[in-house]
Amino acid sequence: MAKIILDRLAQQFVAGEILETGSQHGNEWARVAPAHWRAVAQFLRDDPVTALNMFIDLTCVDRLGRTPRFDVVLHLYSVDNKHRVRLLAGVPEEDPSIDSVVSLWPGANWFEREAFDLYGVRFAGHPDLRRILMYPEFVGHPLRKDFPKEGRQPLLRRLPGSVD
Amino acid sequence: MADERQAPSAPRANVKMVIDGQACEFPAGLTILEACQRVGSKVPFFCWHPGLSAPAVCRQCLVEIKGFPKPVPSCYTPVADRMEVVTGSPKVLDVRRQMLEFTLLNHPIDCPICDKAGECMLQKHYFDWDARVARNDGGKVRKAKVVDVGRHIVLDQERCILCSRCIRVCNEVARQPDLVMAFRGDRQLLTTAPGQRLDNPYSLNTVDVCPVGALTAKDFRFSMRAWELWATPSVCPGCATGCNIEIHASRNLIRRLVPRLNSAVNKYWMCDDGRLTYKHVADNRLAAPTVAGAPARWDAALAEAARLLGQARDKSPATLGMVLSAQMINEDLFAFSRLATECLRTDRVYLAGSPEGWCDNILVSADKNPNTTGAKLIGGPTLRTAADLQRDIEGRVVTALLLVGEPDALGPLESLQTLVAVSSHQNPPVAAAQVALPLAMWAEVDGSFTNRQGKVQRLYSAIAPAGQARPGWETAVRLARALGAAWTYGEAKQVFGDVCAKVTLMSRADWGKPEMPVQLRFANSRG
Amino acid sequence: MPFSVYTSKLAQAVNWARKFSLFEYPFVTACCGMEFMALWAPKYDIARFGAEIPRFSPRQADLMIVVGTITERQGPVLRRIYDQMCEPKWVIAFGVCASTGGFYQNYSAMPGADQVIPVDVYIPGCPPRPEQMLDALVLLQERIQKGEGHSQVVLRAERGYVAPDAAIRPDGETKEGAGR
Amino acid sequence: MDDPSQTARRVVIGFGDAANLPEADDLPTESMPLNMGPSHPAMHGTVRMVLEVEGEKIRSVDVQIGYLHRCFEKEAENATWTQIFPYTDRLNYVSPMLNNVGYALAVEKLLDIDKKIPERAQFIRVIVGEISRITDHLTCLAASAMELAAFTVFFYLMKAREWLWELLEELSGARLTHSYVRIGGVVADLTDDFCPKLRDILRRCRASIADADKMLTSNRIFRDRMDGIGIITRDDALGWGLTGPVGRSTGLAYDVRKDHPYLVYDRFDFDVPVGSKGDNFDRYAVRLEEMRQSMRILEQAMELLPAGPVLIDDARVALPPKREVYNTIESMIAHFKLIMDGIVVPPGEIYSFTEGGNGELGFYIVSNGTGQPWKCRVRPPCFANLAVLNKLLPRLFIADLVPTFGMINMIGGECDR
Repeated sequence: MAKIILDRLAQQFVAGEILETGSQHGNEWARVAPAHWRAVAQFLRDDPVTALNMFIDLTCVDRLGRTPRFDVVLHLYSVDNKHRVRLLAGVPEEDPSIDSVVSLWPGANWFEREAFDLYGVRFAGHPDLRRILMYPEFVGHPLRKDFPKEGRQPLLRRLPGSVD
Repeated sequence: MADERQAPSAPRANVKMVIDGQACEFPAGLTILEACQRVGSKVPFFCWHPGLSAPAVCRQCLVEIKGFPKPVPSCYTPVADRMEVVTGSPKVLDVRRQMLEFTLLNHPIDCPICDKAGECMLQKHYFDWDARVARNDGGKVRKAKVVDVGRHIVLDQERCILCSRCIRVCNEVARQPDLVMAFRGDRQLLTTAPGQRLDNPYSLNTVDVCPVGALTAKDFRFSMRAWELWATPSVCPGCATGCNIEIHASRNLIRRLVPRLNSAVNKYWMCDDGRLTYKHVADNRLAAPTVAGAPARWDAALAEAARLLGQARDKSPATLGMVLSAQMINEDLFAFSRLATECLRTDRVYLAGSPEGWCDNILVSADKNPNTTGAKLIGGPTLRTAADLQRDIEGRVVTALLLVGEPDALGPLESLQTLVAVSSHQNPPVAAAQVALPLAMWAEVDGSFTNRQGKVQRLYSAIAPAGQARPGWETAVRLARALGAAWTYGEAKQVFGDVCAKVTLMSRADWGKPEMPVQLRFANSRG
Repeated sequence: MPFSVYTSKLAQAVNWARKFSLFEYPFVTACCGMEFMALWAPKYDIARFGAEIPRFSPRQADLMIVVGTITERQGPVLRRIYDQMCEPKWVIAFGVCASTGGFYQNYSAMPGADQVIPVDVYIPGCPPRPEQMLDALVLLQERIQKGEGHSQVVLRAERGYVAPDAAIRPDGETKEGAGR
Repeated sequence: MDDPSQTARRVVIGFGDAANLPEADDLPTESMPLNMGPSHPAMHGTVRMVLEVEGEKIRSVDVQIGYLHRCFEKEAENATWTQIFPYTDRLNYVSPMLNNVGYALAVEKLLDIDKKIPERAQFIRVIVGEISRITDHLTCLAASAMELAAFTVFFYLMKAREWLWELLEELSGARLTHSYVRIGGVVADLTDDFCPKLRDILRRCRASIADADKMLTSNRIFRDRMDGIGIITRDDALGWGLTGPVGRSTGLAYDVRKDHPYLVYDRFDFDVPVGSKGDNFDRYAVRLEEMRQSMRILEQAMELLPAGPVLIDDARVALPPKREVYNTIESMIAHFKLIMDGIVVPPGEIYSFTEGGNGELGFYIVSNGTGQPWKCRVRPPCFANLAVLNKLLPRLFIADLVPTFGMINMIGGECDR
């Protein structure tokens, strides 16, 4: 069913814009060139055939050792057609930034803040890109693979004799 | 392994055959097993080892060949023209299962107390190829569980699956036949040859090749479970050979060293002495900077050191010397020799190191320093020897000394007016020094050694430096800045880049890709 | 001497009064709060122990119950609220997270509330059963009766809290400070 | 607010110029920052709201979360696939079973064994899941009612939750954090007298829910604070990704159990309640009705419950029986590999979604073919639901914040993870 989406993308966009598409375990996914991230998302939302008008999830994957290192992952759903799609866009480690989709789905606001907080991916055009889960004083992006699991950064001096 | 790096159809290929319906070419003389590995069709094995001969005793590698009446051991049979091999036919799988069932029949239920559990080939093959419940839970043949066969090794004869790998290691690698099989049938057991003990200098390799927990190292057994270890690639600091190793560490402590394949240097092996070099890392370390024997903060100690050295330099650079050690990594050597020439303006750079030791024509070399070649390349022709150093100290030619690393023999230190030591361990020079700065060791830093063949080999940081110890090049940079130079090194990689640029013979060396430590439980079982 | 005897009796009387009129401040953060609700609910009625009235203003409470995981971000909040409570005050750590961090040993979870405030009674369990809380309450009451105040001792020992002196990058771009 | 005309107005007050007197709404006031939380009595869950208020009116709000960030993902990336279940328990700790099930389904899809799960196990998963859904809504309503000063209702609903918890405790050994589901099925079969007990409990729950219904739905104070407060439109629901009761209250009839049936939900006859106005009362009513629907599902499930195994028969996924483990080397090895190396999940990516207590609970899992996940992302429903407060709260009164927040039902463990 959701094959419709991939076909539609194939019709609408050229190879340089949609890099790769596939389907696994019943999930349809398309890898998008970061430059066309927002355009593709907007098309999928507004196109009457796909009508992926519901924002589901936006996150990031750190594929350490691969270039580009990060993937921004967006999940969309169509309430009317009952199909969904996963969009991925590679983001390099040197300049981890990509267009924001907050203007398309206001719900993306917090999800993009979280991706920035935990992975350090910057979203161009985001209204206020602050940390959301970690505190502002925190240094680094903890969900990156090279961030130590127990890299605590206390805000408060420990009591004497307390063992960490 | 090494073979897999070559393309499946090498130019000298001249045997055309079919493996699992896939047509391919191989050089004659290759065994079917190796051929299968090249084309990526999986065949299990216990007794075969890429670095040893193949006796075909375990019968795990059986494959079916069109026209042959029964399955043949692929580790033993050479490839031939127009051969059609099937590795996964029901018949083959069934035969392998039966063999495996035989192997498991008398295997003790030891996994919870077995050192090999987690990296055991028996576990792996059973789980990958069989994974069926047992058809018998009757009694098992009992054998000796603790046999002290050698200086480093304990043998559990119950666990042994009689693959004879260890015997071949002794015969073919150490060239010293210590182990033999005795008796027949289910009484058969591994033991030492009459009047022999497993005491050859490569005995611990038998522990690596043992597919099960029959042979265990006294040094490692019961100290850590295998799957808890984190593996980091590195190079053995034991001698100038530079065997490629994996550091197995947990909770910031090195637990053991195991050899890593490098067909150009050490193949699959390393010597017993090399394996125990790790003990030095956690032993009697200099944890914090000291000024006049008392612990001090880094910046204070650095300032004091810079002051002393600057004083000595301004008095007369000719009497100011620097001692480097052939135990240090290339980056440290380079940074410090640059410090000597640019900041201390002295050419009195001496190279010290551990004294010569025993050697053989297998792996062990007499030079017990891992980086003599690198030190000589970086130090250049003006590099002076430890003998010069002793003479100069006794002759009062040198009155101020910056001591880096751990030289073995120095002259009478009390004759020195200024002594600054950058050392990894507590030792007499440190005690005598006005300022001592802790130095991170080979297992704690990113760096490189240049072995006796001139190969530049990477070290990766496996554990955090002891106490407040810092890499040598970093200390050098901070000293240089304190002495007024503006160096911009931020990480070892940049220093290495300069080394390659300056030292012509290392110009083609490569820093290599970053390696994260991997936990063994999530790496594939080895063996 | 009669004087000293008299005062000790007074102390006992005061302690007796205190132990049966504990006004709790539930510092509820996480899962354990679900069990804590059950504590007030009909079956395990904490009112039977004279500690049924939650005071959501720390200034009116003398027993702080730390319920659930304390994160590094939560630490200063916890400490400030604790400082606002009037002495004598006691603390119960409800659940392993509040006691040791439990199985959350990572960059965000604090390994136990006792890293920043003194704790009198620790309750194991993830989450603890309400009965355990009642048991802990009785334990604390015995302590109060005896006049032992572990937290007071620690209070005297420690310095109070300060802001981290580590330099902080507003953009949070560098990995410095995240030591292995 | 130093507009001279305003000050002039203030002067004339009391001089009979009634016509120009300002309305109560546009009384000139100084706006004032007000901080609520992170530890506030009227906030179940630790969240901090920095409000800017004009008198009683909220002008703007900045909702700050993260006070319960326990690094679910980082912990998951350092655990085996099976070790993650306890962490999922503590995501939405009001309905742990639903998280267990959601996570198990995701991994099973990656393993391609989702079709091979024994039918009895699937029914049991539905049963425990729906029980969890009921406890979830019970807790939500109880807490909100308490915050609106209806303490009696709190007692009624807590009592009902207690019964259900005791039943789950008999089943799993834990009152709250069950870790009852396993990859490939569930850890143990139902207790012998589970179904009769559950029937009895459902009967009693119905009664106390009816009581709560009577006490709230027709309660003037309650209605005044719920009706028409915090209205969300269907378009908002789409744009903000609102699911579950919050989304359905806006008339968006999206329920994963109906639209993308998983497990055996397609065999049950149940309705998806939707709201009409999308205000607080609709969210309350939807939850109330959902509990009744869940009870319907439970009764049907108990009717249709088939016999059979409750764990998949696959030595590479399910642990062998203990007797075998202790007495045969084969099963010992299997047990060892499963515990130490973990279940080896083939490389791949999956986004698997189920209907959690608060809405679409998604697991986006990336496996690189080892015994632990490369990434295990949770799509937390109430993270999205809570975000909408930033749009909802302005122009409400401070008093409206409490019921609105209560009806969003933010669960710290799930929102901050």
